[in-house]
Amino acid sequence: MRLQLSPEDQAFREEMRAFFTSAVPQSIRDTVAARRELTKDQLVESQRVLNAAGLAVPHWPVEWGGRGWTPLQRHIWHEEMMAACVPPPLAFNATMIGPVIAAFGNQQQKERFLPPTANMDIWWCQGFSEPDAGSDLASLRTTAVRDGDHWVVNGQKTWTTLGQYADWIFCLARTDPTAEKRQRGISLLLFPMDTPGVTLRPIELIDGGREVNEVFFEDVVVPAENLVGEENQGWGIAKFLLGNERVGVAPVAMIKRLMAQAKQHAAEITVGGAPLSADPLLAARIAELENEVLALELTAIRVVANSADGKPHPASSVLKLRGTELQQAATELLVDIAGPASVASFAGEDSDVPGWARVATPSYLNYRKASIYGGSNEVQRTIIAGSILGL
Amino acid sequence: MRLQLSPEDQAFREEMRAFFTSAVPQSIRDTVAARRELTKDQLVESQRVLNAAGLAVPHWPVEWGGRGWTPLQRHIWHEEMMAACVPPPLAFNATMIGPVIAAFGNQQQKERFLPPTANMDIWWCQGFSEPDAGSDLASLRTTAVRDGDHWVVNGQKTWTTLGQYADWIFCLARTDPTAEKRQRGISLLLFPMDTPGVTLRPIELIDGGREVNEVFFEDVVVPAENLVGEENQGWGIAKFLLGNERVGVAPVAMIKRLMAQAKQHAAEITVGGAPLSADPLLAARIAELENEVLALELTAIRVVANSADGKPHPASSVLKLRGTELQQAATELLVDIAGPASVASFAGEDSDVPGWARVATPSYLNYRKASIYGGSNEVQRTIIAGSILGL
Amino acid sequence: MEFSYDDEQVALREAVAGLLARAYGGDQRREVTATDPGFDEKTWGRLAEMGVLGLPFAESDGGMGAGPVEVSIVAEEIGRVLAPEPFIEAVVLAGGLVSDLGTDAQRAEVLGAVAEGSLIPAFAHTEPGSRWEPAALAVTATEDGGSWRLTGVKEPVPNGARADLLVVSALVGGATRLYLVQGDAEGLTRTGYRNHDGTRSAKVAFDGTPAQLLGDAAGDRTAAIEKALARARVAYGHEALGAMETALTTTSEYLKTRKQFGVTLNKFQALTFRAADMYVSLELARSTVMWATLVVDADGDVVAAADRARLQTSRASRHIGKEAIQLHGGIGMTAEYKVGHYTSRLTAIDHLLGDGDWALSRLAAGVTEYETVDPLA
Amino acid sequence: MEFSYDDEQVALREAVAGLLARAYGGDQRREVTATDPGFDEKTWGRLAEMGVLGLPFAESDGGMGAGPVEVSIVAEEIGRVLAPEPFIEAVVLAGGLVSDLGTDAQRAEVLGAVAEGSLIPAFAHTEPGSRWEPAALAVTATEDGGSWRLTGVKEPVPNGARADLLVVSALVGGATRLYLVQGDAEGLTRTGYRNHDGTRSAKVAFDGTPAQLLGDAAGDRTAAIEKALARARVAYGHEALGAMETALTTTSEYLKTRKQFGVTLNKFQALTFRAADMYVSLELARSTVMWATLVVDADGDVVAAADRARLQTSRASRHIGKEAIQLHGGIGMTAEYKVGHYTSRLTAIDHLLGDGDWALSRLAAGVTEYETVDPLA
Repeated sequence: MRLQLSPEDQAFREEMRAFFTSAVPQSIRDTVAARRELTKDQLVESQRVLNAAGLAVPHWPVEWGGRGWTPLQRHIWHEEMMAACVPPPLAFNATMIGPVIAAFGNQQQKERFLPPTANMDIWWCQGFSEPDAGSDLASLRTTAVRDGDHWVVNGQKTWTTLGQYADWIFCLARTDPTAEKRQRGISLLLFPMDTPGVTLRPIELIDGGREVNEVFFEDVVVPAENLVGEENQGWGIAKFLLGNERVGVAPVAMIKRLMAQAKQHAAEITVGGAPLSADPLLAARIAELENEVLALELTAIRVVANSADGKPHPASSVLKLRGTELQQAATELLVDIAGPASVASFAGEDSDVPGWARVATPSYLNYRKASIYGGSNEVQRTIIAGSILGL
Repeated sequence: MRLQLSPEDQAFREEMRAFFTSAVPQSIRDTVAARRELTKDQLVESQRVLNAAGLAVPHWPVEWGGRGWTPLQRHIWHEEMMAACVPPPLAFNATMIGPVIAAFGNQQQKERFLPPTANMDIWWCQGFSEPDAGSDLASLRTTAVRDGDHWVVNGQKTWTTLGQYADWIFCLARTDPTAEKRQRGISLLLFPMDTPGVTLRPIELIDGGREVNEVFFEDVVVPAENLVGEENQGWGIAKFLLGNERVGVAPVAMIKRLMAQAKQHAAEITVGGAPLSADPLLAARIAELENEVLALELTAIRVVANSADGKPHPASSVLKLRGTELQQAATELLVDIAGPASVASFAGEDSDVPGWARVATPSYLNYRKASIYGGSNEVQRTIIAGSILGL
Repeated sequence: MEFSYDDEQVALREAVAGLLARAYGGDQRREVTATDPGFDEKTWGRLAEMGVLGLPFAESDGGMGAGPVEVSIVAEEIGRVLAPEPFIEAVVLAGGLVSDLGTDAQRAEVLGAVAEGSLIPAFAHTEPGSRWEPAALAVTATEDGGSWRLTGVKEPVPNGARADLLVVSALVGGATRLYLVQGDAEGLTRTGYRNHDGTRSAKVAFDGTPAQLLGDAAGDRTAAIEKALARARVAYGHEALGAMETALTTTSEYLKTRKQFGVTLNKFQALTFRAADMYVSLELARSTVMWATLVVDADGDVVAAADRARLQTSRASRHIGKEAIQLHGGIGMTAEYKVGHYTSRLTAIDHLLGDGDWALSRLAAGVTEYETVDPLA
Repeated sequence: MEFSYDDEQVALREAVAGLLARAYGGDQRREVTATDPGFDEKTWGRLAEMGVLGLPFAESDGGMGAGPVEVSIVAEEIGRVLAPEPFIEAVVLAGGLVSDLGTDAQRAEVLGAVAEGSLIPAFAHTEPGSRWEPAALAVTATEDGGSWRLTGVKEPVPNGARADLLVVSALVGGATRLYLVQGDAEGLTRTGYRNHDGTRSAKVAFDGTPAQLLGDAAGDRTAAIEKALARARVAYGHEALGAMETALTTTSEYLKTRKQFGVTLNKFQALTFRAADMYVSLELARSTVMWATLVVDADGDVVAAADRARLQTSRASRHIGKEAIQLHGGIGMTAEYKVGHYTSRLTAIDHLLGDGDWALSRLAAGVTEYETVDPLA
């Protein structure tokens, strides 16, 4: 039991802080701080800066760019990156398909895909979710039929985030429709988004953004060599991937940034001659939320310390559940501080409504997704009740 | 749509208020106001005062003492009674078995039981719940076997509130163990608590009180004439009885009394030179709770207006659910206002801890029952989801 | 106390519901809100033909002489289908101020035209940095040879770009007064934009803009504005009730039909219990908002009643708005599906004239001044 | 930052757990708390033999020289079985004050005896009308020819009737100082009673009661008391963690075994999800309380850390205490079953040294003074 970081970890923290606040372009970090949308180029540039410094995929196997850090160091890396408003490495590349290829791919696949995946020479998107599947992945309907040395893929995916930027897709498809258990008979295929027969339709979300897409496959021909792992064993790969999704998911530093912004804005608004931040109810709301974020942060540190074997600690579900709730609470706080200005979301630059107030409600609405995507909070409660409490 | 009461209802309200604040002995009302336990004699005396004035069983059929009031008048009667700290008529008599006998009993049973039930010449207790049944009444195990012109009852009941004062019990027993549906084959029997073979064991609750009991039956002989309704038709009677339990259950006036007391105590406590009631967080908590109580009260008025046919409006479940939650919130508020004194529950009369603070935590703990008994809040949510939303 | 509608009120509800179902029964709302002015002028005209736009105005002013209950019925139907027409903004709020305070000539000129649908007014009151106060903050009025000129910025002004006439609050020597400004007045610059919920607001800048004093009394109008805002808060409460009800029924319907893991979602008790809690929130809010309308009708303490309604509605609409999306899952996040729009609109309503915590602060400040809240008093 | 126990700490936990399991593994608690002094003197003696009662005191004072982490381990095991022994009251709080402030002679006289179990001290600080303030309110000390006499009333004083020695806060010319009063002092009247959770408190009246100044410095002790209270708050946080964990495991076990409508309760998703939420509350509180103990260990901002722990624990213990009863149903209400006692004790802990809203008010007052909370700083 020790409060302080070890001297090594303290030094590591300072090294990370120094790097993130100097090496990543200020314009990118300003865009993140203002909660504006990053361009594709900004995202690629940022990750390449990280990758050049060996900071894009530290959790990968060392031979493919990993750093062999302790879980606490990975936590510090992530938190300092977020605190510095550096966009984290693209999850589809760094957290999802990269580790999957490293674990399940053959040597040729590793050599072909891992370096460009780390460096964003390939932008990946996910082909997991389907319209009628939701959290029930085993009921997927997209099919891949073997035809000589090719697979022919037909079907539809949805919730494909940033698919409009993607070069390649990793796609779960049913390869054995006769399998008795629905989880059997699923395989993971990789193919370029410009393969004939792939079409993409953007889905507008309730905040007006277009970050997710539907993807349609019509007789898409995929070389057999693009199968990852064994045929009909995709379910295990999917579980591995989704498990990784839950590691270190608590967006602590992002929430803290939002809270700091909220406090600053509240201090600048005057109500009845006093700063809004002096309002006792608002101050109490902020203090309560900060305390919950502290508890989340400390829990994240406790959980990462117990995740050393690489498998997600069951309490990771606490981080996902509470992390998204607090993220949503922080975005809601900003809407309320914006007050009457919070409706003016699409005012132009000549508006007297400040930019942070304009973005407040769309961001609040957008983050309603946080408790749905990536394993909904209902899924997390199921995991806690089942895996931890044995219910 | 009209805000005010009609002149008639206004006059009715004033009449009730005048009666309750003058006719019921002050010592009884003071005991209720101080949240102390009433003696058996006080409860009997109070109900007899009401009954003499025709105010004990106004919802019964007119020929048995009912008044033929509108639902709004019944609501006003109840709220004024509670506001005046008058103990309401004993639920086992007035709300449970009385209406059951009036609806299902034969003429002889009505004549024999209804007048003494209204006047508390008989104190009834319930024999519904069993140790292994809980909310699942259909699984009861107490049996009644016909033997000539008697029933012989064996088994066990529990949660029998104030059974220690009771003269008679109304008891559900399984009279046809071969019935295909478990709900069939249940009958309702009445018998005196001093019948040989009846024993009572008090159950201490977590607040130290002994208001509930287990009741054991060992070859208890009950005359056949004490069967209410038809043999094996007890399930319908039980549903009728439990449905009545849900009518007008929102304890609005009681919560308002607790809130008024809480405000008064908070005004009398000094913190840092100012009254506790001036603390912004406490004031906001009180204001929020008062607003929720207002919403409950208004909903109660809306619901009673739609219960004219005597059947519980499905939204009655809202009243039970929210009513008990707010009752619990009010008792919790009093504990928090008592603050450091709230632990001193069993201090004697020479204590410097005021009586209201001593009773605060036991009362809070005792009222945890409110969301369990009388149809738990889980049952109410099931009713709302099923009967109202069709889920 | 009596909460049921009479036959005429039921007929009004059915007529408005029918009109709005034709206008917004399908996917029309997204199309209508995609282009300025963010609502359908034809639907506005039909509402005028039905008499809805003159409901609260005196018959002598060209209105229907109806009361807040009738207004509440319209607002609730608007909320039910999320109709983007500025009924509350133009009729209840801006029109209401003219009706309350205007001279005979002003009422005659404005209200009949509003009722006919030929003139849409807006209330330009909120300023950059203001926070739901009833007084003006920095927009000033100066008298210039018997006529008035306004200077300063109002923003956001709901429906401020489309409006034909602006009712504007402005400071004169520390007092807040109200003025009428024509949409085509010189020195008036309006920049409209889309709000997150698809409705429109505008930045409205005055630069020595000619204006007419509303009414002929010289006193401070802060109290009158507060009362008009309170009535609008109650009306927004009804719009929120309609929206919450649709959000809940849509969610219930989804739970009954959507399958996961081989069964419909209503087999998952954790979900149905949450829907039950949504119903509880809705019904409690409904009682409070209906009561507040009756307080307006009886001309009781309208400001306090509106605060109570607003607090209850704010809590309920956040609860229901969030849960409606969550219980839908991903589909609830999409603009093509309707439930997210309800959440967006409920969020806007909550912030237009004061949110729940704002109302709570006001109620908390007075909590020691009475023993209990008696709605029958 | 590192949250795991070393081998010695694990051994301590196991030893204390074993001792307490023997003492309170069955139904003993109800019996023990039924009669005065509300705890088991034999168990107290066994804790002394194990060295537990001298844990935080310096070895030179007769203690074990251990730190707050070891104290937290004991408190958590006490909470797990709801042992009614006054470890925090006597050792952490009263003993801690003597350890912090006593003269060499006082420490020698008191702490060794506390460690041996032969002397049980109590901190008499709360007064009628006080509200968790660190200063004395109305009990006064007067000097009388070189010796001190106390006058006034302290109530409720946890374990105040049984205590052999009272550490008493009293006012002298506006300053709060601390005094030692022997249990058999003249002019001392103690009236003990049962608290709702089965522990004991007392009204302690001083009437010119002889007292000895604690320590030899003359200054105000308010800050020292605040710090001692903060350490006790953190220790109570651990007791609450132990109690919450048992409340949760008991509830989970019940859900797995209790049948209704023909199936075990864990088939009802609405119930298992609520158990999951209890786990979330527990784990988040655990992190904060453990961190606060590390802040005490590092002698950081102990008062602020204790407030943070208290706020989180208060919220969690109310949530878990209420849900534990509700998910049990009727059985949870009975004194024969254990879960209600956990709720009762958690309620007492919450109110002993400041509740959640009290801590929140203190944190809120300082919220503008920093940008973010950094636990690693």
